[in-house]
Amino acid sequence: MNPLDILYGAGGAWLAAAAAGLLAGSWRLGLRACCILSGLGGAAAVAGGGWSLVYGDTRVVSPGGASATIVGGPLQLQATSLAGVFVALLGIVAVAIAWYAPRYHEAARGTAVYLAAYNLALLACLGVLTAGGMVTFLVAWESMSLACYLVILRRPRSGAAAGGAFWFLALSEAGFLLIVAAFVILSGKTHATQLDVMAARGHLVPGGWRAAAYLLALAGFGCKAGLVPLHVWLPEAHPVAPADGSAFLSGVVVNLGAYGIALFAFSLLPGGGAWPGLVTMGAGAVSAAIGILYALRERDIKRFLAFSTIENTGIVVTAFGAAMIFHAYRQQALWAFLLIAGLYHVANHGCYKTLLFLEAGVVEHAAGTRDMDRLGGLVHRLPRSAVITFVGTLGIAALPPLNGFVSEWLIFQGLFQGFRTGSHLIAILIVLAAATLGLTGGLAIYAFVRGFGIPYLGMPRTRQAAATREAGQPIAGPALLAVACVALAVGAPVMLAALSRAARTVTGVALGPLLLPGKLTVIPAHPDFSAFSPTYLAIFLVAACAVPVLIFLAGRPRAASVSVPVWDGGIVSFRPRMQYSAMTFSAPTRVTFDALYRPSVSVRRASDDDPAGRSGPVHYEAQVTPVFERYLYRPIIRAVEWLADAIRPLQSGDVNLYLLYVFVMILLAYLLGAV
Amino acid sequence: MTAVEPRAAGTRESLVRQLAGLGGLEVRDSGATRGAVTIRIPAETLEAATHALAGMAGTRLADMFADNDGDAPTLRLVWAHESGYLVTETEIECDQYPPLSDIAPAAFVEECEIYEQFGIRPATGKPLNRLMLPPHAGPDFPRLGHRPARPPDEAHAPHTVEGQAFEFPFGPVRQVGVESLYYGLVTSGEEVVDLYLFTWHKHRGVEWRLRGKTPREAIFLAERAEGLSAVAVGWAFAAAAEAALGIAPSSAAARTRAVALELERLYNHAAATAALCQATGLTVGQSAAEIALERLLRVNAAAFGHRYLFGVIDPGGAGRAPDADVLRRELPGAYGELRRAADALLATNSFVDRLEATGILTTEQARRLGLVGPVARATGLAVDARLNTSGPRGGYPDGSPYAGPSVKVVTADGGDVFARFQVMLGEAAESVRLIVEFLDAGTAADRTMLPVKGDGEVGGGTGLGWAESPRGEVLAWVALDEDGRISRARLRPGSVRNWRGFDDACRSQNVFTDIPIIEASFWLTAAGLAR
Amino acid sequence: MPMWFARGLRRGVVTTRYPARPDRSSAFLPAPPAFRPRQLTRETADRMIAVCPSTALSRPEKGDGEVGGVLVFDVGACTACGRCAEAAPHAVTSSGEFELAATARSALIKKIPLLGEAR
Amino acid sequence: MSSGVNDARRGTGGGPVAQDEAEVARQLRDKIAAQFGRSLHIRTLDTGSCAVCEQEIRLLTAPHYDLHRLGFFFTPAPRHADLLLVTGPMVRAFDLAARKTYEAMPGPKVVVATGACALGGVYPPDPFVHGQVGEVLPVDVWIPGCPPSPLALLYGLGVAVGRLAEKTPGLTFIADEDPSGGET
Repeated sequence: MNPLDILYGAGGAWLAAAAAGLLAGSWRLGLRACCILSGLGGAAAVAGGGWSLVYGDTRVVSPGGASATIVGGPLQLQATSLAGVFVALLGIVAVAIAWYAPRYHEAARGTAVYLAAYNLALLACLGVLTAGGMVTFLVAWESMSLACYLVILRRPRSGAAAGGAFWFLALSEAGFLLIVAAFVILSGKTHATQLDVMAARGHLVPGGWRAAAYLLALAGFGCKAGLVPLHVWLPEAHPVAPADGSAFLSGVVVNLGAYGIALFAFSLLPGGGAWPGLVTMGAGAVSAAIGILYALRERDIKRFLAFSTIENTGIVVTAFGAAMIFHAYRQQALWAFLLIAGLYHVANHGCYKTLLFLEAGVVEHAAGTRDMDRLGGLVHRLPRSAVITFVGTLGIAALPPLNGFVSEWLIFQGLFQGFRTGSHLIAILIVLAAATLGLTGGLAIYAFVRGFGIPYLGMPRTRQAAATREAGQPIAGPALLAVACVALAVGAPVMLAALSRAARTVTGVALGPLLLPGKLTVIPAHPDFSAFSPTYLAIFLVAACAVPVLIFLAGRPRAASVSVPVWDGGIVSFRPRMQYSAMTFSAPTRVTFDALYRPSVSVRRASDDDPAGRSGPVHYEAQVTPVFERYLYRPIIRAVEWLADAIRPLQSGDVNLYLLYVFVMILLAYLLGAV
Repeated sequence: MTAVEPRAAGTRESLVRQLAGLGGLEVRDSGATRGAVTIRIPAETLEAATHALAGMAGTRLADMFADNDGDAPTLRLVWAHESGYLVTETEIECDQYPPLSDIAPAAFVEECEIYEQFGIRPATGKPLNRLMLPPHAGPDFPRLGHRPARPPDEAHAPHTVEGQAFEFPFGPVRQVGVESLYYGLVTSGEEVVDLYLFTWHKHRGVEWRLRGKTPREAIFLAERAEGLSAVAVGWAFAAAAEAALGIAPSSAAARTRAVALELERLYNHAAATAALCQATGLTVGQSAAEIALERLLRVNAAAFGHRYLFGVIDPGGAGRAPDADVLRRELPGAYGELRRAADALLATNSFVDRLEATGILTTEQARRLGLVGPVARATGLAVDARLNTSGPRGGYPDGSPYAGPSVKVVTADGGDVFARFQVMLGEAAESVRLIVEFLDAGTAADRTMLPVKGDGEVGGGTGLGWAESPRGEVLAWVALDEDGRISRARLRPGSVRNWRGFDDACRSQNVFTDIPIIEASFWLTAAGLAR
Repeated sequence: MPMWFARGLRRGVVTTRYPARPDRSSAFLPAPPAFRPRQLTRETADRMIAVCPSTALSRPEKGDGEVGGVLVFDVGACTACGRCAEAAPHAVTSSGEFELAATARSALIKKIPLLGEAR
Repeated sequence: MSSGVNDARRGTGGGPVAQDEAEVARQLRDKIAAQFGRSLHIRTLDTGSCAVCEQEIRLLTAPHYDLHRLGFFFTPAPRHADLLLVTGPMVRAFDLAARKTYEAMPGPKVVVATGACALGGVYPPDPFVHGQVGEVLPVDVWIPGCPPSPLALLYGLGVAVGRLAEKTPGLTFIADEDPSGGET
């Protein structure tokens, strides 16, 4: 009995769920059944993943004997501790969505197809995480991409959906080719297809090939992880997918990109100089900063969250890159520590980002729009969603005492110990990355004050938003994730203990005792640097919040409190346009980071078009230039189109011409065979 | 900072001669309004005439108002010209008249006011601004004329904000110790996109109250239309009444008024300096300026018996004579305080930097909107009612008080807050010089009792009066009926003009925190605009 | 800033000691009138009421309809414009009073007996 | 809504003054002295003045008068204000803003009508104005003057918090006869 057996169960459940969804998704009952199965699979995945964290790695097995093949390659599976983190995350997300979906989707034909695709995507993700062999991995990876493509295409009629799905597919395929190339190099040099064997023979790969393979893998998985400039699909695909679909994309699929990078960086190709680490760290830091900066210019909640996903994976990748650098400088402890921190952030991000996307779906359902500047005052209309979203927001804004704070604190502690590399240049670069993450963190708080305050606080900006009511919106799923966020914060020491074991299986460094000397206190890799206890911090902060309440209660009997309207300067009446909107709130960043945004401002005033200067309606717009789409991707698309035009003449439709092609081919083959 | 010598004060005849040169305009000084050239223009040629006058060199639309003696309201345009004022009268039979603000944009504020008070509007579909009537003003709300056919709300444009901006509501209850005023401040979060103004909170119906009063009763309210330029408004009103009655104050009384007027300018500029320091957060500078201000006010009290010079102006003469010794003794010291504070301020970079390139108005804007006072002079326009020395009805016995000591008009370029500040400082120095000259020439309180019905030739009449307040040109137009009571009085303090420039100045490339500075540099009152 | 500090030191203290000590500048403040009842005939009173621009002076009716024998002076409404003094110099002088704040409106309404009226 | 004191006086407005008002105001001042020690925060309200009263009020903080030495402070937010310094004849269009300002103040609160306009001297009641502040807000202290000089304002504030003795009831405005003065 090992974790893999449980994961078989999960896979089976999801397969069944897919079938149930496809056949019976059109009926309410079938839809429920499908979601229940999917949820059971999720629970099994949580169990299996969690167990494999502490269980250690299983050897590669070939279910159904060596004869079992998958598209020509042997079907090889394994359960590793490294993957265990992601499997557990996958499970939690699956459970939450299974709890959420029945109330979110209406029973219909489209839903049936969607649910089938979604459950297959879950299965494919599990396949990626349990793949023990190269072929299995690639097949699972590709089928995951295709399934996700269907998930995004929930509403194929709309052009936007088609466009978003296309962006996703294009970058997935590009990434897939790079990954294939990386694996081919690897297996070619190690003469192996099993991942564990590859890892064991990793030292055989000569430096140049090693670097090439790693960079290919980084770029390939970067497409999924959304590293700038390969991130463009996220803001396009997330808004068009259903809420739970985008939650799944951000919560799991994007993190699988990070898994791939970790797989290559720590398991398959460890070592190999500092510069791959520097490249990784740089890519991560840049992604984090640019991600959050673009998030600040979005008023569509889901696009906003998508950009914040880019930021978070950026943070994770930065941690991984720094870890690689430390490894190159023989700082094994920090190597393992930053791996742990990165994995922890993956888990946290998976939880709160899924939560926020699910709640975005709730808001969209209830208020009929995702545009922050058309919402407002939802805290009075969707109180329960507001509370849950608030927990998630605290988490993602990395504010104590929630989980985001813990993992980001760990990452910073790791980066701040860059001086241990002994090289000044490297130390400076690492601190530079830390500074970038610092800026990112600050902007993230700013962004999520906005992301929560504008839609939920204040007064409704449209009649539609004012009419929003709480009517059967799904609560349980997001609530589960909120609980998970709190647990990940308060139970950080336990989580870290588990992760340290996972890290040991990869790095061979036993960090457990050093990281956790007991008393629920965390010490980042070196006892002489710093320490803190997430648990006590949480308890203290909650207690601190209680103090003013107690004072209020104590002081109550003396002065009878009176409630009067908000002081408004004595104007006749407040209008919704008299409050901060999402775009005006983030205007200062637009001014500060002018160079990045290159905004184009257009103003229409009644007082301008008339010499007398009569007052009247005002219209103000500031559009941000989509730099990457315009200056990077548009040329590529143009080139591809040109190429297509160029090779069209080959397809003349003339049979004789085609026979000629065949003949030439055979001739060439013979000649090559002869050589 | 430059100083303009006054032009040779042209005579009324020269103005008429120039007017005769204009096409499409038969000129005959009906003499209806004493103190100015008056020509009647039929409604159909009003538009052409306005074109001609607006195009004429050196003219500026100074005011526009209506009154309805009889049933059809009469539209009066007051044009300022270097050689005197010109009043055009036009009977408006229907409830519409040509859109004059398209020809002379300066007319816009008055178009709005006339619509609210008399119900006649320019013949254009464009909306008007809300000026004095509160939103809840019903049909029975007292007006000077007939009420609008349609309720004003229909004519007023809605202040809707779209796109990535929001309206920052500011007022009517604002900081401590400032007037009630509402800004609709449309901002994108940083820069000021647009700004509109509500002052109807302060509309006290002064012009409405003046009807039926004798000039001497009325001056009491006229002074309180804009208390911070009580002397200027009072003088303009008194001069108008005197012109209407065909009398003139003695030169000594006129000089007394002039002394009071310059004292008023002094303390206002000191107050504006203090306000500028407050707006820029320079508290020490504010204290220094306030010491000067308080000392100047005490000089006022010691010399005229009132800190704000109420009651100095009296129709027919001057209510009080200044204590010349006190002035000679105290004024240099008090002004020295202001001078020293100003010098220290000009040496303080953190202060000057906030002023430079803030709230810029171009000369073109100033001319287009018919701005007056330091605001206009800071853009290089030498606009100053003191230059117009042709007194009421053939002038003062021996000329206007300003005819003798040639008044230097201080102007500056740049049109920003700093330019305004410099103009104010220059004018303060000039005022002190003038006061001394006036005192040397001799001042006295002279209360010629106004002739009223019964004692002789005086019947009704209409007259135009003007004075240069610290905020710019004040105009008053008074029509007296047979027994010397006011049938219609028009008061136009400088604030009415310059508030129009204020929103333009705020709109030009400024951020939030510049607005208090710009407001301080304009140093206007809502009381004067809303009246 | 040091420049300002030095200026302040050189300038010294200008702050009044009021209310602890009287302030000399109060001598120049306009003050409401004080009346001389001996000079205050009915027609003098009416002359003053006629010129008073505010509602400070009045002669309310007695019960039986004819105008009463006291001059009612509302200090609160008085603007110290001095027109009454000008209309009847012999009957009016300045009270020189500026500390006029009251905690009851009624405390600001004074009855001045006219000449030859029953006090 | 507000302090019991003001509730009690709400209805009376500022019209014909009941005799108990002085008594009520005294209680109020005691309450203020008790609750704020000797520090008082002032918010001003312009209900249609001619801008001169505002100038005098601004001068209260100027070096010559320096309000702060007496423990008085200006506060921009009525939320923090104990005393409302009202100028102007209470324009009717301003009622809403005036009420809102008053209600935004925490009790106990003092309303001081400042200047002849606010006391009903300049503008008679008509469709434009109420004519005096008392018509809308429950006035506790009246400060005459047009404008009341900073010294008069200081005295009025002192009276408002019961720190200075009120002289007005004692004043008769009857000049001591001097034989030289005019005809007999």
